[in-house]
Amino acid sequence: MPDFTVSDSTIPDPTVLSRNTKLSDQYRPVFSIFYALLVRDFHVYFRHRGAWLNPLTFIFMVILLFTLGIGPNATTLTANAAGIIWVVALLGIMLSLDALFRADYDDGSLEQLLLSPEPLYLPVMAKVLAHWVVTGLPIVVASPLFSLMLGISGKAIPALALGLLLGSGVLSFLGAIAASLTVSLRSGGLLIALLILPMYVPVIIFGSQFVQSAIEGWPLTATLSMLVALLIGSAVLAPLAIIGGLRMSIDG
Amino acid sequence: MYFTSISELWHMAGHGSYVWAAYGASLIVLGASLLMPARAYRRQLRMIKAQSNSIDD
Amino acid sequence: MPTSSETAAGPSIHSISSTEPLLSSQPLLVVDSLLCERGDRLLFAGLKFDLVAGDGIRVEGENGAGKTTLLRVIAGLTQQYEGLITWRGLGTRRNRGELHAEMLYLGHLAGVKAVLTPLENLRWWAVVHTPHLKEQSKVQFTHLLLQALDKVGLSRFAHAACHTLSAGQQRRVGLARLYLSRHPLWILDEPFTAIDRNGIEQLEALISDHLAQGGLAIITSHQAMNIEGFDRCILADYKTDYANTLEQTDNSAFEIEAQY
Amino acid sequence: MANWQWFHRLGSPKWLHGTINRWLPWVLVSALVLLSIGVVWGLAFTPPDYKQGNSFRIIYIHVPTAVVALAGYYAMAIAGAVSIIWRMKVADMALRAIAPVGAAITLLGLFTGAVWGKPTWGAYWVWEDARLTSMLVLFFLYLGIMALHDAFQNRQGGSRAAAIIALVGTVNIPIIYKSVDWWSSLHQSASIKFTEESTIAAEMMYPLMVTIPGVYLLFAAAVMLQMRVQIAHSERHSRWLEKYAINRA
Repeated sequence: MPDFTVSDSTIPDPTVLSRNTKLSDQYRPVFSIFYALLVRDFHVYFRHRGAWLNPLTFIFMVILLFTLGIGPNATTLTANAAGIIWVVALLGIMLSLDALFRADYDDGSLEQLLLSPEPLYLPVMAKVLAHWVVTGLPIVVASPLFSLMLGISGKAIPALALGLLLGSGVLSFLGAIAASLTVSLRSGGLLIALLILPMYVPVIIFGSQFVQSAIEGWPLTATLSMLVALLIGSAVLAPLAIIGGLRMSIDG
Repeated sequence: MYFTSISELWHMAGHGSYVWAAYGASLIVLGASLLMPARAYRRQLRMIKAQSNSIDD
Repeated sequence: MPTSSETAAGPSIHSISSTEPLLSSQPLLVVDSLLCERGDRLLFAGLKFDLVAGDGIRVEGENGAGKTTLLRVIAGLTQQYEGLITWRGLGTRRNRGELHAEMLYLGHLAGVKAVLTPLENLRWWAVVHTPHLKEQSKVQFTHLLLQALDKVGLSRFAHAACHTLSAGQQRRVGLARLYLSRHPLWILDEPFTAIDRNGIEQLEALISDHLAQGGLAIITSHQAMNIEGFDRCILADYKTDYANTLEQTDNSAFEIEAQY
Repeated sequence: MANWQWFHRLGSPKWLHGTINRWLPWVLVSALVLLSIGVVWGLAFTPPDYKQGNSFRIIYIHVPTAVVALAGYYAMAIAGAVSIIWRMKVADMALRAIAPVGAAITLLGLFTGAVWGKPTWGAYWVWEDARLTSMLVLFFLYLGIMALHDAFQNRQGGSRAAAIIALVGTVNIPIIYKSVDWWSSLHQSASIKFTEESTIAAEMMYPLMVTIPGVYLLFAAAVMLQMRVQIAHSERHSRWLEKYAINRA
């Protein structure tokens, strides 16, 4: 007879539950779920190197293509550097979004996660955060290299890094909404771009303007505060849409 | 009427082509957005009628 | 069927009978006038059954009849249905948390990540679905997980990546959850597939004990199951065509739904 | 519980089909009347603008389409919210009906804006014109919703996904519009000034007061027609539609 209780366990043998206090009321382990999912996703991502290397190599290659296309003349490159880097970073993050929920959807763990009795706000936040650490953070860390390649110098290099740090967060959160909506579709990739690129307009405008004003020495506070506001807004509101999207996706 | 003759209305002092192009496009787009669903509805009803006849007889 | 009075010194599945006597005859799970469509094909309509504590039901139907759909509807994974499902008297469409806190669902997909090891797979699942285990120390928690893996004969593979295991072994990682679970309601979709002989016997014993302690089970299975006390829900009985159903269920489903 | 009945009846396609058939002629006729009066008035009877000459007459179709395009997206978001909260099929149908009509009207707005730009600013596409650039983004938002509807085989999934992205889009539209305005003001060379309100004489504005409601009503009529098509499709098995189809011939 399989024994549910473990003999030497210290589990408080739950007294008989009265009709209205059900299992869900007794325990509130929301943060431990957040932490457990974060650890799980790091294990998954770091088990195969491709996860964080691919977006980075993509960005280096596209910068190379831009340079070949525009021509090596330094002044034009530097003049367009901010816009190029931001668009390329945006595309790099967006292309990696398709895999965000797809692996979980295919092996059924997404279903098990959505069956959690606890609200899904934090678990979804954990998944997007783990994905950001693997795609957004490497871009921020490598951004000085992009600056050198395109002739950005001086104070603009840390500005680009800070801008990308804030902006990549917004890109991940908004992109995760589109990823959650298209996870059940075979042709998800392109549809994610079509859905979410219009929402990226403010990030591109304020992000590249932030770097541009750093290059030309203008005051940075206006664009910086907008980037911070965009990050806070998307971090707080996006999970709600993502949960709706995931529940719809497994509903199929 | 502001314009004295039809031809003046057509030319509109040089801007006629732009103005009539804009209004022509509006006629086409707004007209299509009304006619296409109307036709689709009639076709769907005919299909239902045909389907029900085939069941009855 | 445990009496509705205090349960005997049975194990601590939080038994269904409660302080004020919940009549064991009062159904916990009620499914009423359920209608499901797949594309524009009507799967079933007017499906109806209810489960009291200790009841099991087996859903039968040929492939494509909607067995999995029915299980996913009851589990709350699918919202595309007309009709009413209540758990402890609460409509499951609006009160999903109450149902999911007391339900374990095992679908076709075992929900096992191939990159992780069985232990890691169980760990994150246990944190999400069996919070009471998380209450104690880390070592104790890991010990419980290893014990569950041992019961399904995977203790030797606890630290091997799942993609090195066979399909049957990966499914057993999913089944190990049953040994950790204290959910009253089990919904198992084809639990016996890809498992060897003694695995099946062990699982049948586990399910019958679950029922003995006042748990409920909804199962689909192609093989014969020798567990007594199982009702049968044959989908073919509820199969009708559109003509006479839409008119009649269209209204009834709305009326009932509005009350819960 | 009784008062819920009408609300749920609101959800039944048969009731909606009847209502559309009752109201459609009125909406359609009044739209065409309003539009023809406004257009004829604007084209033939108002004096030209002293600065832009006759090309300003495009305003009588460009401004209404721009206004209705944006209003259409918000209407879609409301339908989306209703379909998510109360799960009503009618709201799904409305959302599915508005998307193509809204996209068509936004495209018309872009075209008329570009044609108006040529004689006024000398180029068909002027990026500094924040209104035109934002309308282009709005057009892509509409395309995203239509693409999402097509991507899903099961209609319920598609409607749910489109409702969610419509709501997310609605939250983003003000931010997008403001950031494009800020961007265009930042890059505006001295020669092209968009920001200050164009000073068109009052009596030239009157035809606008007629064409704007005209385009609104025409939009409503087009959406009703689209919804009728969807009802005919989704209810093709039902007997009431069969009876209606037979005695309608």
